[in-house]
Amino acid sequence: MTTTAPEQVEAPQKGFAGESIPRKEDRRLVQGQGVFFDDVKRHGMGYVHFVRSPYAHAGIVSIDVSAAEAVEGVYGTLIGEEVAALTDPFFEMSTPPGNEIRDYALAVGKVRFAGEPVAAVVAETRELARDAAELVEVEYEPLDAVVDAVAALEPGAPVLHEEAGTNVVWSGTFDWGDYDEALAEADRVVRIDRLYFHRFSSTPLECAGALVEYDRGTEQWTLHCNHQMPGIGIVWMAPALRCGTDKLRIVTQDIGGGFGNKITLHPYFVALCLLARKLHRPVQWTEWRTDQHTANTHGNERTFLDVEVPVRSDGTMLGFKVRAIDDAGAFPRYEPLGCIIWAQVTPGCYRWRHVRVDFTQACTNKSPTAPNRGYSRMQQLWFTERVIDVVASELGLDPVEVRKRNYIRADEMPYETPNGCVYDSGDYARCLDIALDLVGYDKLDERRADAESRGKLLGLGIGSTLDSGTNNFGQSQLLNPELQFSGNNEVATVRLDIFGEIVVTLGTTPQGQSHETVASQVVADLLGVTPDQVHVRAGHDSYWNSHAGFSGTYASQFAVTGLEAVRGATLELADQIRRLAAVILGAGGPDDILLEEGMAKRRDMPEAALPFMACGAIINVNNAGLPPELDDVTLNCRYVYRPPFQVPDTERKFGNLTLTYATQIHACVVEVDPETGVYEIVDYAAVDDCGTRIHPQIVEGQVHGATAHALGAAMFETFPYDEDGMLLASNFYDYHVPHALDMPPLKTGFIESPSPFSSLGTKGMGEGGGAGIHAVCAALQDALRPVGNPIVTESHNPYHRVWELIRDPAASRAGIEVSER
Amino acid sequence: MLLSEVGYARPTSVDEAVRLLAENDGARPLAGGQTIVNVMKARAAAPDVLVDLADLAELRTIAATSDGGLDLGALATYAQVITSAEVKAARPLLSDVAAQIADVQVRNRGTVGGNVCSNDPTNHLPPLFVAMGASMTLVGPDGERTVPAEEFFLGVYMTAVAPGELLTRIVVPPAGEALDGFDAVTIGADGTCIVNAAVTAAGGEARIVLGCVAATPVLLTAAADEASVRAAVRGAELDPPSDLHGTVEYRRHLAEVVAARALAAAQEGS
Amino acid sequence: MKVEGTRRYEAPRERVWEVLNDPAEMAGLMPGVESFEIVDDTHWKAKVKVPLGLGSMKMSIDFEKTESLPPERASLHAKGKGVGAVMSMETRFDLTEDGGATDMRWQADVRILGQVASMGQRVVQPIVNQQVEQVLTALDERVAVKAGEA
Amino acid sequence: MEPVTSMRVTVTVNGESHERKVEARRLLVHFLRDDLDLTGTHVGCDTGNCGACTVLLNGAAVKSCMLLAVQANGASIETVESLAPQGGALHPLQQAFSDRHALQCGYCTPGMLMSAKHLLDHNPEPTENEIRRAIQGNVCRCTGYVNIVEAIAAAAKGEVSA
Repeated sequence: MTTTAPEQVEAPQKGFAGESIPRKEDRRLVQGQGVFFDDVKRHGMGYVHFVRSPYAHAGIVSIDVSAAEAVEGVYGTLIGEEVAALTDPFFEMSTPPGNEIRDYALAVGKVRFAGEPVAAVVAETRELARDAAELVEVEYEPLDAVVDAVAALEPGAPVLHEEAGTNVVWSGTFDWGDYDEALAEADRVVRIDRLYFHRFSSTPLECAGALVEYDRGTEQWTLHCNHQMPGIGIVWMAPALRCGTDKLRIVTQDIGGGFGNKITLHPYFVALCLLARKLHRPVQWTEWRTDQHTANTHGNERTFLDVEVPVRSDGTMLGFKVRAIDDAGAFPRYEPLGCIIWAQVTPGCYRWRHVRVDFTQACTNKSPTAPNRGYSRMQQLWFTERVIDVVASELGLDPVEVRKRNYIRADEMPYETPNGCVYDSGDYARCLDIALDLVGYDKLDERRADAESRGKLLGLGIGSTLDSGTNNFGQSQLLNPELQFSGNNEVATVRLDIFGEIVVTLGTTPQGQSHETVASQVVADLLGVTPDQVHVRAGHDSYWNSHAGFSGTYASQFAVTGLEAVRGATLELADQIRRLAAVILGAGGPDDILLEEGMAKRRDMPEAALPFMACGAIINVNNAGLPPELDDVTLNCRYVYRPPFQVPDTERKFGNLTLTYATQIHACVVEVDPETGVYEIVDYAAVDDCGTRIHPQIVEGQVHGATAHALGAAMFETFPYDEDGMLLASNFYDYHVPHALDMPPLKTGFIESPSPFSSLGTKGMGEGGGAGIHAVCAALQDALRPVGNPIVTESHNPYHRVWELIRDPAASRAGIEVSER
Repeated sequence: MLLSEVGYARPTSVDEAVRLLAENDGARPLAGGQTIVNVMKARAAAPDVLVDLADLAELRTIAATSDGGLDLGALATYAQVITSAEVKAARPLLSDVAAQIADVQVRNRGTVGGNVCSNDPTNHLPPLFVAMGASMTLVGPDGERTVPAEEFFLGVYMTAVAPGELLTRIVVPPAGEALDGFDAVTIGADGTCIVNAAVTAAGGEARIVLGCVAATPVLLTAAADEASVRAAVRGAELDPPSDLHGTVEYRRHLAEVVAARALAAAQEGS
Repeated sequence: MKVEGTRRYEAPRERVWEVLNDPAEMAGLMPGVESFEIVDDTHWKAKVKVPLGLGSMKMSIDFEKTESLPPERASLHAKGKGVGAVMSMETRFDLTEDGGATDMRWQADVRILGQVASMGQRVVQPIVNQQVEQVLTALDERVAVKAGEA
Repeated sequence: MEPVTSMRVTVTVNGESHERKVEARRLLVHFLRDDLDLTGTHVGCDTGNCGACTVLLNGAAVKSCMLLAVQANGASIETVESLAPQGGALHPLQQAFSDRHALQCGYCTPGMLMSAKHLLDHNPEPTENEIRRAIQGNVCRCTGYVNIVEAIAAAAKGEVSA
């Protein structure tokens, strides 16, 4: 184990933590008084419209903006040539030749996906900007497009980035345990030709955008935006803009959902910065839905080839081998991190000890990818779960029994995976039992018979999520040892102000995760006040000096990184208040002071109390004559939480990559109409274990939401492309997201396995979506057993694919083989 | 979002509307706007002038005809059709199907006239009106003419409504002995149709009308039994479009299934 | 998107060829042509406003005759630009004589790129078919007229 | 009247009359957000699917992105800003949404509330299915609708905290 536990793990506190208190955010949001980026206006601002490529792959011969600039009310334009002159390419994280890729704010020289911005026009109104954008003449020289990652790796495939000379972004092998030994020990080996995890995205309802101001005097930009990871955002943007990071002030307040889709907005934002500077006026850009679908980000698409699973006859899993091909789209941006993030959950929930993975990521002429709720782990977890069900099917074993036989047991926690990750706590078998109970597993046969009597096929499926939270960014060095990233951090500042106001600022950028509320619970308990008395500033502002390099809201980490920072700052503040009060009240020392009811009281004489208001006033405006031992008391405490990570071993690609692992086990019951392939989810349970819950209602809300994303992805949501690289689901007609009538009734359950690695016993959570995608796959496979026992090999199963499985089950089984050893 | 510049006029009479449509090249009527405004957002194919029919109250009425059929004003909204006592009495299926279209907000604005005039192949009402043998009343500068529903639909977004003409009413004959049925496979609950079918069966004969399998509704006739209906659909050699929601083969197969189910629904409903 | 078919014209092959080979004649067959300009023997341009029911799609189209084997075969490449759409079409016509009539085999490979292509295949496919059908019907009529003139 | 590309419109929004000159092409949602600065009404798509822009037009729930501002000339509109008087108590639906955690990011919430209001205005005692049908035109990407459905039911029954 490379992770050490904090010195003291506190028992769950009695107090506001653990209670579902009213959410602080709600009052403004239910009244339409939230401030989303598009609500921010400035005098004289111009609206930006991007001219986008209709081609998936083409050379840019020329761009003529003269007609657009001649339109009255048009303030100006920006094209790739200017961008190339004024900025440097964005930092690339891969090793050569993948790091040769040159990515700019606008297309330079050629376009690599349909929808890629090639120019920008700024005008007095939104409509006029679009009118003028239509007048920009771009001459293209069309090139062949490649839209499949496997094909992109074939010799002779069109190459997207000539600088790299290949479509490979990153490639490497991972070899943990002794795979050959596992093969030798196996009774059977199950082979699966191909499993495929499809491309989709969580499509936050609010699209991306920003209002950007440039101050010529200070050479500073202010971005009122919805970037969800400003810490890393400015690391991309500042070097590109050839400025220091403090020249980029990022401001967010309310963000209409993120799900990872708002992490890689830097190309657009750099274009806006250039325009604001060039045109001497604030510029505003709102991305529309079609833009978001075609040219923001998608989740990673992954093909698993040549899967080999050595097992014992009783279903004990010994190991697996797989060749994974990941599709990064046209530009890597956050990639190739996805080539390692999956390894946080290498064996899923299972006791696989011997693993060999050959992983390659390729560029294709499609929208770039970025972290999408469950980033990179969702694909891996789906893979492990699919393997479990395929093996169970082929060995004639009960999938529930196979799971229980192979689950990592509660008594094995903390559990070190074959690649050195440490699963902190959890009880998968118990979660599964609760889930099965919720969907009436004991009555399954009766329900099958009942469905059959109505001409339907009923099936049950199980899925799991390990929501690994609090990344060790050192895992990036497993991809590229030259990278100078490791560890993680988050910041909070807690201050006692003049009139006793408790003011909390966070480094995070919540998009619905209720950080104001949850932070206030933690602060209230530590200071002996109520959450109402804690003012948590909404959103993020770099001017608050309450952020660090990894600040943001992503990767299920607030309940650990965010709350540890809040707790650290609050404890420091509490200590300062005690020290001050001890002096003022003449107590023996800080330990003799008790904080309760908004006052610092002497333990021995509670009527001797100093209200917080007095504390704030003394330090801030009435501080003459204070003794020197209070010189460092500011009542303004900033704390940076840094998780106890080591740099992983880059030789063995071994080490702990995340701090906590929340669990979700889902059970799904489907009914299939065998004549049409139409199916309905008739029962659904999600059981969550995210350690100690600070606000159960919020946790449950995250479980609901993640499940909806999963069911949408399983049934409706997909981003397919035609052979010319045109996206076929560019709006909510073709990209059908679940509506209220589409969602089955959800049953939820929970257990709490406190994390030994966080002070509050919490684990980051919120990305549990992957479980549902698999639960649907497994339920379909179970339901279709009576009609030829087809195997579900893809993560997305719309009605027509289910019909194909029924029509030709043999086709789905063609790539499956079991050999005796 | 963000429409191209467009002219706008809001006539107060049908005559004025027709004049505006006839006199302005590229003019299109604006009824509920639930299709055309969306199409305009993409800017690819946009009208030059919108003639807003909002003030033509006489086109908003739903009335029973003397023979027990329905006289639907083109501007009657889905919401009106859903709650109309006349519709429920004469052809209740029309009301049931209108309730499946999109969502409350769209049903509050969208009109029966707009549904047939836009003729998106996935629309619900074109197959239904063809099955029921409805007829469309068109008013143009030269007066009024009537077009049977089965001759009304000419292509995607194309109908018998000529430039300068306006659809004013849709007349649905009385059901008499006829039984109406509808079935569809949709993308999610009440979502866009993947394939739909309307059936009107009378005297042992079924008029089967398939939607989403061609640019216009496909009308077939067969004896009103499942085997005959299925055989008729199979024999129609459909060449449906394929997209991410259904392949050619899937739509062809669904056409047969939903036709049979629409017939069953018609017969069960009796 | 490939569409193909055969047509029979009750006219000699030369008549059909004349229409097919004359840019001005072809321009007359296309729906919604607003202006037309012949650049040289093998290149011409058109601005069209294709009526599509709910509105009209404006496009500027460049044509290039890529193959001409009188009176048997002609191939044409067309590239059109409109708002949110790029159209590219390769067409080929093969004419064979059958007594006094002419059989034409035609094929067209139409590619629609840009936002419009992403907006619903179920609509784009039938619309392309409709447009091709319109051109061929107009060609029918024009050939009949030509045959009558001859 | 001959076609015009811009005109003066008078619209009553939340009880207050507004007169503005607008281009015929301006969508009602942009008129509300940009011209009247009523930014509670949101935009989540460009095809009329998501319902974030739902407002009441003469009492009927409509998507303000599928309506031109000129079409609303003479009409009365209610937006989310009308639900609770400034500084006053929340509307029972607003309170129920907060009580039941029916919102996370809050972006769909204004439209969702207006659809829910439309429902309860016409059907004070809806069943669960009726509630789901009533918000079928409103997409939420955060909640899976579970708590939204519960909140609307609670508001209908008056089960909201004070």
